[in-house]
Amino acid sequence: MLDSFYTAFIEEQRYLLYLDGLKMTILVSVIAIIIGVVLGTLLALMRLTAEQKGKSTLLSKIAYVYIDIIRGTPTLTQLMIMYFVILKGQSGLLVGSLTFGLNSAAYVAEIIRAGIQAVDQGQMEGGRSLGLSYVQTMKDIILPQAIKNILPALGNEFIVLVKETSILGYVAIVDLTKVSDFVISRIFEALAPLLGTALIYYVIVKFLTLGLNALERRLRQSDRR
Amino acid sequence: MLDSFYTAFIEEQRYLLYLDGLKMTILVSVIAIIIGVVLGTLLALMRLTAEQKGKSTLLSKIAYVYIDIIRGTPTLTQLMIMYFVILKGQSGLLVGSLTFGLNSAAYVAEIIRAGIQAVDQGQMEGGRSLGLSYVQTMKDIILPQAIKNILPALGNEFIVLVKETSILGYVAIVDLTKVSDFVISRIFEALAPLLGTALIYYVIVKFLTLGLNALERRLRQSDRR
Amino acid sequence: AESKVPDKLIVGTNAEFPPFEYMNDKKQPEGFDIAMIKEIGKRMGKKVEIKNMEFKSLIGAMESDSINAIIAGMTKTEKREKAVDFSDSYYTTNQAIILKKDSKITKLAQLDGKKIGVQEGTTGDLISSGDKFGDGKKAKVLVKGAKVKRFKKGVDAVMDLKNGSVDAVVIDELTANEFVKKNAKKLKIVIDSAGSEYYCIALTKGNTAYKEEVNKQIKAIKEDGTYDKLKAKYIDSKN
Amino acid sequence: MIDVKNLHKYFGSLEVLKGIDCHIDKGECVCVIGPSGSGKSTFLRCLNLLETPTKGDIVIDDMHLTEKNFDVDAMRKRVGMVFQHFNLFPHLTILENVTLAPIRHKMMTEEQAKEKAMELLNRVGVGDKADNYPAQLSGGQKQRVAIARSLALSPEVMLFDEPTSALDPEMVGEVLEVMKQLAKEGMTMVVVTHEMGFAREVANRVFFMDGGGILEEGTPEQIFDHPQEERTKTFLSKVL
Amino acid sequence: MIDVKNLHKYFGSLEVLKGIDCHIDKGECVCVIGPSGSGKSTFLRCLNLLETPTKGDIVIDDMHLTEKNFDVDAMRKRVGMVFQHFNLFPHLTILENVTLAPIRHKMMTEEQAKEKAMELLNRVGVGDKADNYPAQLSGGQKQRVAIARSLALSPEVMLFDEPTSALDPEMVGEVLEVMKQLAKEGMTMVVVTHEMGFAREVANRVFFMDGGGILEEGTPEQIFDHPQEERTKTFLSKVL
Ligand SMILES: Nc1ncnc2c1ncn2[C@@H]1O[C@H](COP(=O)(O)OP(=O)(O)OP(=O)(O)O)[C@@H](O)[C@H]1O
Ligand SMILES: Nc1ncnc2c1ncn2[C@@H]1O[C@H](COP(=O)(O)OP(=O)(O)OP(=O)(O)O)[C@@H](O)[C@H]1O
Ligand SMILES: [Mg+2]
Ligand SMILES: [Mg+2]
Repeated sequence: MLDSFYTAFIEEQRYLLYLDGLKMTILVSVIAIIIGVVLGTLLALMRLTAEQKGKSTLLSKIAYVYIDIIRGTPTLTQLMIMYFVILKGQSGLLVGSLTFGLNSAAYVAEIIRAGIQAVDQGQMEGGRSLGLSYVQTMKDIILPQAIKNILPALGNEFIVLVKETSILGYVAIVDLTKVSDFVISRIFEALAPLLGTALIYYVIVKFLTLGLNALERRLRQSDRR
Repeated sequence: MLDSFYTAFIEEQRYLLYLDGLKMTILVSVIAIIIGVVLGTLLALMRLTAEQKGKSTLLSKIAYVYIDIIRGTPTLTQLMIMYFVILKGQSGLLVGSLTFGLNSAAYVAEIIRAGIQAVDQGQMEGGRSLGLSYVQTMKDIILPQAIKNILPALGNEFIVLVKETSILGYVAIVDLTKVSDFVISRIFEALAPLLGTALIYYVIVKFLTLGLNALERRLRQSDRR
Repeated sequence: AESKVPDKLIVGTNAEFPPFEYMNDKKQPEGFDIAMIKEIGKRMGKKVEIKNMEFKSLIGAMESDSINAIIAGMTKTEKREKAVDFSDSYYTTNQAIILKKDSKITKLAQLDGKKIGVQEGTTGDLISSGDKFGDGKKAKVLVKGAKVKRFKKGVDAVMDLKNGSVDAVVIDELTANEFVKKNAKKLKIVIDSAGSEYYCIALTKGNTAYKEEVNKQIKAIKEDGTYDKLKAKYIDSKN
Repeated sequence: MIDVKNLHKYFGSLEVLKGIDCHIDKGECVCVIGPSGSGKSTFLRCLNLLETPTKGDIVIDDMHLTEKNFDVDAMRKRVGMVFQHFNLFPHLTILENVTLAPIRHKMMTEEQAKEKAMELLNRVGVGDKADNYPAQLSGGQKQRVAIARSLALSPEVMLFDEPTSALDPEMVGEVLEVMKQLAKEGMTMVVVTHEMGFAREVANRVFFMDGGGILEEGTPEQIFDHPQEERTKTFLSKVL
Repeated sequence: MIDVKNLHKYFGSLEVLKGIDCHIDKGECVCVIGPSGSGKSTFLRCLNLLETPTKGDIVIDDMHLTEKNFDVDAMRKRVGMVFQHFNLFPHLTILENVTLAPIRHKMMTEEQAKEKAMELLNRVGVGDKADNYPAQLSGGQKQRVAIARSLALSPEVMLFDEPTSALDPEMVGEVLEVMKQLAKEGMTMVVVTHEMGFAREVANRVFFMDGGGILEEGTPEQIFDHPQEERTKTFLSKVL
């Protein structure tokens, strides 16, 4: 077994390959998370215009259809369409980040929407009754509180995202999983690269979780008595 | 375009293949959902023993480690290990259902745990103060209420599960995506099979969503005033 | 398509098929095929850009004009010819049957109705699935009624064979040799010449000028001894 | 009936009850008053082990609550509790709320349980709501249902934790009326309350708690009209 | 100052306000009492457009609230509101809670806003809590901060919706004291309350609401000691 691990990771400096794959996995994940959060927040606010008006609006409908379609179809299909149809010939990093960013935005939107709606109704009234506008209240009062409740679900989504980037290899983007595929095809042995790669993902996810937990603790400061 | 669709779905009775793949996708999903919910509930209750005792217990630790590892590693890796190492030589249906069932249980557990914890603390006290045991109170009072709040998140998890079964093809299990892969490799055309398959997934997910929404409405009956 | 030699060879490959193409330790595609196409490009006076992607995506990429050549150990078949043009053959290979040591199978025809593991979309897949195999009119069905399990990777099919879930794996001879070397105690190889096939370079459909130019260079490379040097360097050294 | 000796309760390192001693006779109605945070709820909750005492003894009738392996669930059938926020089960109808425990305890058949429940619901004046869900009731109605639900187990002692403080002022009266009736019928009751009028009229004794102990106790007249302690006086001056 | 004419409010098909007419003068303190569900909160919330009136007119000073394109946010700087549940912003310190709106409205610099906030916080007796978060305050302190927060915009009218009904009885007094002070200083106030003692002592006029209208109005003496309507009498008999 140890032998297999040597072959899979050390021999011929294969760890350099893994490092490169890891870089791609992390880069795509980070950019996708950023796109997802920004666009997701926007989509959430678009959907909430319906709550505010008491009936569905054009914006809320657009957001609804977008979320419905993205969540309703496999990411792999979205990736392929992006690679072969929409962004053909573009760099893997661009294709990957954009696909996963646009995909994640749909899930993030629903999480943020739920988080905003979970903030006590009275907070909006509190803000508005002081003459603050809807946007000001959202920005200064609702969102800062929502983020606390949102964070665990958002963390889940980030974790799923990181792991799901393992399908990037389908369109020839060399991420961590793709590297492990290469190595398997070189050394004609699957178990060691599989387990090793699983471990690396586990470590990434663990880091992410710890980071998010720390952030959550900081945000919960004002709850202390 | 219409031509491509004819080649991808009608020619050589390819729709029969798709039907077969669809059957596998649905069977695996349904069995996995059942396993996931049953085992997930169990795991959730195991983790909650810690709340009850005020410190972590053996059961809560076991559940924690299980959830941590399953959520921390890619499902694909789990599928491969299940297929090549644990259940070698078993039928694809068994391997698929079990892998996704065990995988989903980890996510379901966290959802159910959050749902149980969201039920007003007073409900447990209300039940206990009437001399009902912990288990009785959980079963008759807490879980029936938790299920209402859990359902949306659970629905999300089911949807993700259905779509994630698209990796079954990695171990030669012929699900919907595998059929589409097969057809692509024969007709040298990706777009039509991809779009067609995406549509089928979308319809499955839509059915699931509608069913869950109906269930949620029924459960919310006692909220009516 | 217009009949014109492109300014630059944009070559699709799938670098998971050693020794023909694989990622070297500098993370660049390398191998016999890669060396061939670079040599062809050099002689044509064109730049060569290699794009690495899934095998099954290659023809789609050609159709969407993302690439204008494929060199990926790809066999010329009737079906593929509907979508692309093929150059003259630059390499002949055999399909090998990998079996457990105790198996009594000796040729492809005996696989009728058996369970066969293959790598998705490869020649082994086509033969095992009962597709017609061979060039033009000589094409015929070699294996009938087999139950085919299609894996993303050859190594997985072999693992399945070791686990006893399939009766045989049909795969390229060179790859087969590697697998059997690793598992010499359990596995053996049978070669059936009925499964011989011809690797060709796939080129943009309908561009005859381009195809003729490539064929000319293949011929030249074979004649002046460069071909043998490349073969010795990449293929024979591995076996 | 109820005997409490040297009862201490810590939450972590915070000492919330600092040695409580008291005795309550069968049929007595005791009202517990005192400032917020003084430990009234904690004391009451110790009496049916919703909080586990850290030190000390509690004996109710023949039951030694602080002994090892004490059967908590059996005790709770004999010691009913009514909460500030009712804690009705929102997914069950009023009738099901009341019959659930007797049926689960196999104290009676479903038929009998329903009959008794209807009787109790009628007694507290919400018989016509039997098939409604809690969300359809007013606060006062909910609290009366909660009382009926406790009574369905025929308890020997009833504990009330601020049963009226989550109610609209109009509804306070109707709940106190039901409690007054209970006291008259001889139920042993311990009531944490801010309703001084009720305490004065119904209580046999009043405990004034402060800082985790019973600072002063006596008849309503003694406590309300002639308080001895300075703390009691300031508290009453703010509340009355 | 405040003129309400034929005010109607529907929630869907439910008519909650059925035509309210009233006039409130500058410097008056009006208390609104009545049973639960009678529309007291809805009426109050219409006065600063937290609910949009379905029909009728509201004029406050020179502002026609029910006109089209009316500048709601500008009005709300002049009409403050205090809620039953305080609605403090839990993620901001007490000081930030008070200074947020003045700073956002650019009514003063951050320095000036802080200065004024401290002055107000001291006035309501919670100056020492300026750097704490709301979760660290008692209910009474929270409500006093909420009042200071409203006052920071120097409003001309203050609306209170049951400002003391979520408070422990001990804390009711301190909040009413602050309100009493405000009334004395001549603030125009509309107060929905169940504190009859406060209404009697501080109000210039009392409105008794029932079933979506003002059933009876008058001085505290008229309403409390000589109510005319049967409904007023039953209500008062339950509450007093
Ligand atoms: N579960 C708990 N964990 C930690 N501290 C607690 C817990 N429950 C109560 N306390 C603390 O114990 C003290 C007494 O609380 P308790 O609820 O018994 O007071 P109370 O007299 O009932 O007050 P109130 O009138 O506000 O209900 C308070 O300081 C409270 O913060
Ligand atoms: N947003 C709303 N949607 C529908 N109905 C509402 C809404 N807000 C209030 N109502 C209804 O309007 C009526 C009057 O409510 P309102 O809150 O004004 O009463 P209130 O006099 O303030 O009662 P309370 O003393 O309980 O606060 C009630 O029947 C209530 O159910
Ligand atoms: Mg209490
Ligand atoms: Mg109200």
